[in-house]
Amino acid sequence: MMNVMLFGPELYYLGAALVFFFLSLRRQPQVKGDYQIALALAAGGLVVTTLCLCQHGELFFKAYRVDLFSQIFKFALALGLFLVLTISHNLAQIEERFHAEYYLFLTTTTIGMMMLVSSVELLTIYVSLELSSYSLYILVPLRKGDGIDVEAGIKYLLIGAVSSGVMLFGLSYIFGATHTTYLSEILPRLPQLVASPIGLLGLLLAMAGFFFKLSVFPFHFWAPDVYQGAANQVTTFIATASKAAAVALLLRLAAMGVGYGYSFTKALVILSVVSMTLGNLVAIIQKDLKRMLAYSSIAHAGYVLIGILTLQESGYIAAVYYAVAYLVMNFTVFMVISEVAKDGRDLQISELSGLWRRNPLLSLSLIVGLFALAGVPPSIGFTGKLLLFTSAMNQGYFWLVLIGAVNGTISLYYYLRVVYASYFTDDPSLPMVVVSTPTRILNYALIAIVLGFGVFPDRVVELAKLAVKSVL
Amino acid sequence: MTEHAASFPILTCMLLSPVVGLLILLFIKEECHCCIRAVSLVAAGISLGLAIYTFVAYDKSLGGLQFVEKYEWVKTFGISYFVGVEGLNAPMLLLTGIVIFTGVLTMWELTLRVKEFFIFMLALVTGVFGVFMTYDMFFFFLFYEIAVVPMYILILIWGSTRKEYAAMKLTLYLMAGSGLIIPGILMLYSASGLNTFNMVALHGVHFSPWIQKVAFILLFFGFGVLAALWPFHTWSPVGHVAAPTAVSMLHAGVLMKLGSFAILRVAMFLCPEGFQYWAQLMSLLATAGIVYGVFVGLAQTDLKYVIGYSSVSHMGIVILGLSTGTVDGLNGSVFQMFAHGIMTALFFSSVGYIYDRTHTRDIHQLGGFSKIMPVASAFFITAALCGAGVPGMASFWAELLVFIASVKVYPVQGMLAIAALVVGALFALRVVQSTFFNTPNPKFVHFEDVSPFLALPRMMLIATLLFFGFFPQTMVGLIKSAVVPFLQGM
Amino acid sequence: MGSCDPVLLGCLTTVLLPLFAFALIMIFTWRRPNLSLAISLTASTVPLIIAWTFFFTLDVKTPIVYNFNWLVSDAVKVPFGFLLDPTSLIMLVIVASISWLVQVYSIGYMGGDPGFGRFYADLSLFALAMLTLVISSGLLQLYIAWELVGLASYLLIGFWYEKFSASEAGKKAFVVTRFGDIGFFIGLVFLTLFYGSLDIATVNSAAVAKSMPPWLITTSALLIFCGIMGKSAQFPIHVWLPDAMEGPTPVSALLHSATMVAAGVYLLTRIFPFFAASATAMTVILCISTITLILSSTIGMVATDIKQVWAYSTISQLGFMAMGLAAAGLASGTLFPGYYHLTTHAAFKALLFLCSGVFIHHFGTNDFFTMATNGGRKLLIPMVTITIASLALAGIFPFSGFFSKELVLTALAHLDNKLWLILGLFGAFLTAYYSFRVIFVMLFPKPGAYGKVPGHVEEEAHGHGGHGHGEEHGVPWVMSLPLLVLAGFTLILGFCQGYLEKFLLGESHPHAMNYFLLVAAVSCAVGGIALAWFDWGAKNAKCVGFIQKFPALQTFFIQKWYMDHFWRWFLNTFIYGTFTRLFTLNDRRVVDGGVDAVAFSTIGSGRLLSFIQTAFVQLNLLFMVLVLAGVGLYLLMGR
Amino acid sequence: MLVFNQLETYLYLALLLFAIGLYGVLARRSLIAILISVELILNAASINFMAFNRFLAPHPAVGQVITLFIMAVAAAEAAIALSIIVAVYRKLKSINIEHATELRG
Repeated sequence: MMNVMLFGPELYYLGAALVFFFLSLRRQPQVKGDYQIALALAAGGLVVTTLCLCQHGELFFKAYRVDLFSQIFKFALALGLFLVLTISHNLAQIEERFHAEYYLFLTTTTIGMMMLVSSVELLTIYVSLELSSYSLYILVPLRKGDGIDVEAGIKYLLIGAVSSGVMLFGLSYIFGATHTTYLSEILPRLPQLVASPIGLLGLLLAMAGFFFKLSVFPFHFWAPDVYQGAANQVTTFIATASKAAAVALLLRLAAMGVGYGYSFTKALVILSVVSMTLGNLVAIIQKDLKRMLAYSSIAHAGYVLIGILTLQESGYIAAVYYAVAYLVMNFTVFMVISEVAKDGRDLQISELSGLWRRNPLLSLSLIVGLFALAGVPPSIGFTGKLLLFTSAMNQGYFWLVLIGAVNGTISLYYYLRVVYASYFTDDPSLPMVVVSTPTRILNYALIAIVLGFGVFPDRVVELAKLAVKSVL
Repeated sequence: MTEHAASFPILTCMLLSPVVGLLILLFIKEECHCCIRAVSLVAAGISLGLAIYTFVAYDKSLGGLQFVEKYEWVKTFGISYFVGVEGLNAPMLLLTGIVIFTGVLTMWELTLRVKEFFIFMLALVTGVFGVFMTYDMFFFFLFYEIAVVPMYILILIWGSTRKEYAAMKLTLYLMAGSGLIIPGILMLYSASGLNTFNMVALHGVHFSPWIQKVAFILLFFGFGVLAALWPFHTWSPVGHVAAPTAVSMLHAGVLMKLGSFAILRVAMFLCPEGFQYWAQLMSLLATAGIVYGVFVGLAQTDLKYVIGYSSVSHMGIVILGLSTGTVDGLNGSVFQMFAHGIMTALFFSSVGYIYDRTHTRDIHQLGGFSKIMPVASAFFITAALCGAGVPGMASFWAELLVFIASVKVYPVQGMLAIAALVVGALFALRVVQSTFFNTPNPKFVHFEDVSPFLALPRMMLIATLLFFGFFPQTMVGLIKSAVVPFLQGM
Repeated sequence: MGSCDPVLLGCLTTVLLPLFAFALIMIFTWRRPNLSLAISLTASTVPLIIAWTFFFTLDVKTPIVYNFNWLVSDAVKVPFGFLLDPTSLIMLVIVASISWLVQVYSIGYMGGDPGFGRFYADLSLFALAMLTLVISSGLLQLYIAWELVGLASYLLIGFWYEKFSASEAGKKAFVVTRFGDIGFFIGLVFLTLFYGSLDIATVNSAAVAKSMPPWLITTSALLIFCGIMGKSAQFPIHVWLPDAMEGPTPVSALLHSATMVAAGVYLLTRIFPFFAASATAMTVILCISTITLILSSTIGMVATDIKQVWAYSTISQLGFMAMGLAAAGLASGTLFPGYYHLTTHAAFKALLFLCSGVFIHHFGTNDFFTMATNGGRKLLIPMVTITIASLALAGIFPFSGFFSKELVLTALAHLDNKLWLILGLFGAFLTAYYSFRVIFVMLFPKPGAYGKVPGHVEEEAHGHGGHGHGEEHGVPWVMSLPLLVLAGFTLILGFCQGYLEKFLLGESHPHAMNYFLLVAAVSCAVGGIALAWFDWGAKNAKCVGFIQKFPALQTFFIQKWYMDHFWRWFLNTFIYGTFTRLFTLNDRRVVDGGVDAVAFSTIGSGRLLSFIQTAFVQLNLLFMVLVLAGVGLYLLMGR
Repeated sequence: MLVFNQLETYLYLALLLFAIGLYGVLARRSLIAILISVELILNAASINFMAFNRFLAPHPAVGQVITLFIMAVAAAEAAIALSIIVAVYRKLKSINIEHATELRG
């Protein structure tokens, strides 16, 4: 019985997936009905994850660890799913007969990520990673369209497959070097591992898979194409939930490890610097909003990496805080996108013009979201960034912080371009945007969260602290 | 520094009254301008009243930090909500109160997107108040950015000349500044090892000289950008020109002071040795700014450009005063921050009034306004004379103190700065002559003069200038009560 | 601080009443002429009474000093206070009386001017500033008042601001005097830093001077003298004063002849011991003032604008006073000669201007040849008084000018180098000549004969603000009363010499009459007048100055020694031409351009980097693998 | 010692396989071929696992279990990949990677 509670969320979503599976078998789909069911199930999932929040224990021969850390991330994932579903009421870009499958695969990938955040054994990690990825591979080309969707899908698949293959190869070396697949046994031996060339190679190759999810340079190539090619809602999910999962995985690896050695951390520093710089610089010249956000996500991956590579409790706390923050603020922006692009088209930045007139509330949320992403106070993003930098500085990464701060300035430029388009240009031809009452409430809630937790971060930080403690 | 807790959370109220006003505005209909104006005026009025109260009620003999409020905010990272008043920031709070209040009055005639305007303006003011009153570096920086960012929107929607360029330039420039500030602040935070952002606590730490030098220069340039420190000043004239009246007032009047105040409060306060090391550079840049500003201002034909460059020059005086590191110099420069704030506010409000009517700021097209609108021009001329350093105005005393101190410490720079005065006078009078004297431009003769109601805010500003011009001790005594321990702390 | 003390109360009233008047008029009543007039007159009458009562009743053998803290910073302490001693009392009386007279006079002169209220407000501002300056106890306070006086002068010169020349002149006056004040200010800063206090007693005390290094005293003395040069229009920055005549004539009478410009000389007497402590400084002062004297008298000879003539004569007389003081300082004499000349000069020069004002007001022109042709001499009172004043100016017995000039020349005679004396005499000669040139032209007009007078133009009635009044009505009493009063002063002041000297120095030494000098002086004066008579007055006069014989010189003088040209050139070349242009260019191109360049290069680099993201997924994969390999190599190396 | 009875052999073999797979992925233009190359990479990993398991793992089952899992996962992957490739073919009328070059920059 206890075990059931431990495995509660996963089981619940498994059930949900079954439900969707059966729904998808029907001849003629009832779009509305399916949507309501999906929403209800996602809401239920929220409840379940909340109930299971304080579980802790181990399953499947210690291959599966349930602790506050994993539970919090499961909650975050459930939240992400729920939020994505709330903006899925008009899946204009996905054929109606595929809606059920859309829900199904969203659920399965959620399961995969949930397993990912609490798996502490190489094989489990691999399997759950693949589970989460494969569903996404399918979700991307679900979109109607003129080819860029399948192109995005195939690119995603190829890059994903290659990097997971490389990771697997690396894992095999790790296994060879340590004769075990349990993180709890591998990570304490890290020093020897890093010392031996084969172990080092393995570790490096393994990193490929983990960084691929987070779209850290140089595993970022899928991000722009997929963000642009996939349907807005799918992009939203990729941009929010799956990032959180990836952060969780990396945090586990980092937190359980005992010192990766100087040069390895150095390499990580370089990677993080390159990703944030590259992401920000390239984002400047983007015209397609989603593509721009893809690059910004690359940059943000670099930021999160800062927190992880400090290898300090404060850094992990900051990273957790930032992951959750990123989920919320990024979602705010994507929510606006999918609300504005009712027909699910790819939004050019210029198409936001006159948003303050067409729908003031949305434009407000957009500004809040973007400023949060840019790290402008008083927002959750600002606080998160500052905490990250603080922890990095505590480790003496002065240049890292300096570069990060300068990058913040650069990023502000392209966020401001969006703000400019939405607030100061106006195109009378563009129609008004009407939003339903729930969406309006959602808007208010998001704004409140983004600003509120930016000014009163204490609660979240304390929670993150507990979570990290539970991992250490 | 001794701390005296507040019996009543007066500073928090001062900080929150704009926030509350802002929240109320969110739920007022865009159409009913009167309520919007009224609400924002009341919000501004409350904070002004409280600011005046703190200014008057601050006990000089007691000294130290007063009206202190302190709450744990984020334990893990040692962030605490810690506000207080001492001789250094009491004048700044007063300045902010006055400028925002008059600013709201000045924008009374605004009709375009009124609601948003006042919302963003109040947001900005919240930030400014916060910066001036907080003693926690985290909140300091937080408020600092809150104060800076709304400028972008304010300029972009309600601005005039080349506003896209100006707004983007200003924002990025200042953000680049904060890009330097973050590492500086965090350096001190981590080097202290106390795991606290509390400045008073950090002040107790003795940082290694190397840390101090690096941190100081980072903070100095980072904040200096906002203080229009030469050669990082080019955003300011452009920004002033583009910004709408009240925003120019707030911006030149208060925001630029944030920069210099922050240099004083954070950089000098926490890195005394760094200051000693870089003081010479500070004085050089400041002098360059003073001389440079007046000369470039001499060539401008756009009223607001002229004022913008005069601000560059006057802020140079502020920095010069800081760089002396003497009681006189600091008294002078804090006083100058205040005086210049009021003066520029007056400048911009009068220019704004004329510009709203004539829609030109080219001094060659304007002319003879003393005949067309005597009162408005009287306001401007008063400001111009104040800028030229005529006695009887607050800024005269400030400049006097700064100059004497600077000649004492840096003879060459000091004398150069003094010599720049004559050019300053020349360009102030040049503008006054070509705008307000000579024969009126027939295009503009039909415009009516400032109505008594609209004259009210300008009157308030002039009254402030004159009051502190005649009774400088009220201000200097207060500032001194903080400066002396400040310098002893260094 | 016993505020019940009547003397203190008096001082405060003297200073504060005009302030209130100014504020009241400026804020409330500037649209209401009569009310403003009433306020302003009250505010100038009371100080007048106070001043005279002080002068007669107060015993100031030991100076009466009041000091309150105005501003106390660390090293900088600015007291606000009053110092009543003979020097300040005499000046106080002069200022109070003349400003009162001028205010009365202006009732008639400015009557009906749209800016009537503003005019009186500005006059009150001036009164406030000037009175504060006179009785201030510290140099810093004096400096502040000094600046305020400059402000008042700026406002009053540019009173008719629609006239471009007027506003230009106002600007010029302010900026040029400011130019001098820079030196003054720096000097004060030096004193503050070294002396510690700017209290006049301290600055004057010989003991302190002893303790200071001489270079310091010389430097600061010279720096302070820069301020004096500006205010008292000494060469080479005298150029503002002639232009300042653009202002209404009462203003010229009050500010630019009698009181304000005398403030410089007053300062010289105020801290005379301090200056006297440095011989070098005194020599420099002597040279400059002598140059000023000669320069301005020569220009005065050829001016055709009556106010210009008096303006240059003012400059020359100020130079003369400065000479007297400097000479006294060098020859360890007393400050009395210079100061006495200041006193008498104040009276007769104000008188001269007021009279000219009457003519200008009447005929609507400044050109005295035109006045003469239009029958200037018909105006009896002005004509008589102006003649008296000119006699005084020329230094004819028994008018006040005679005595004061005599004293100054005596002081000059005490110098070993007699060159100064000769130059002084030459100056006196010129003075007599140009003043009587005016008088004779006015008295014995020869219409038609003035055609070839350089600078004189026949066409008429530019006037000032359109004040061409009809010929018919005579001179209103408000305008003639001050003339008579001043004429009275001009007559009696000469005989008050002993009394004044006693009052000023405590004891009056009987002057050993130097008969040679006396003769020389008188002959100079008479010679000048005679020459003027032959040139302009006599029946068969050619009505051309003797200077006509030297055309080069004449043009040189008419071009005012090319000083204006010089300054204009200086301004254009250096201020506008060089610094402003360079700095502005630098600002646009280098500083701002640099910033923009950074921004654009950032964007460009973004565009460049975006090529990494090719459309061929395999290239991306290759890149990925390569980077991975690179990192791997790095790690293996770094191990 | 027989050459096929020592670890290195298998490791080199796996490495070779991995290299081939990688080369295929980077060089081949047909999606199917690329897919096959990916499978090769996975197989290389499996060989590693088996080899390590055979020669120096404490617990003899682990490697085999992993390999089984890899097979299953690879199968799933192939299925998904093929389905997407079919979709690609439907829309682009080609399975040549060079024709999927819309998204860039």
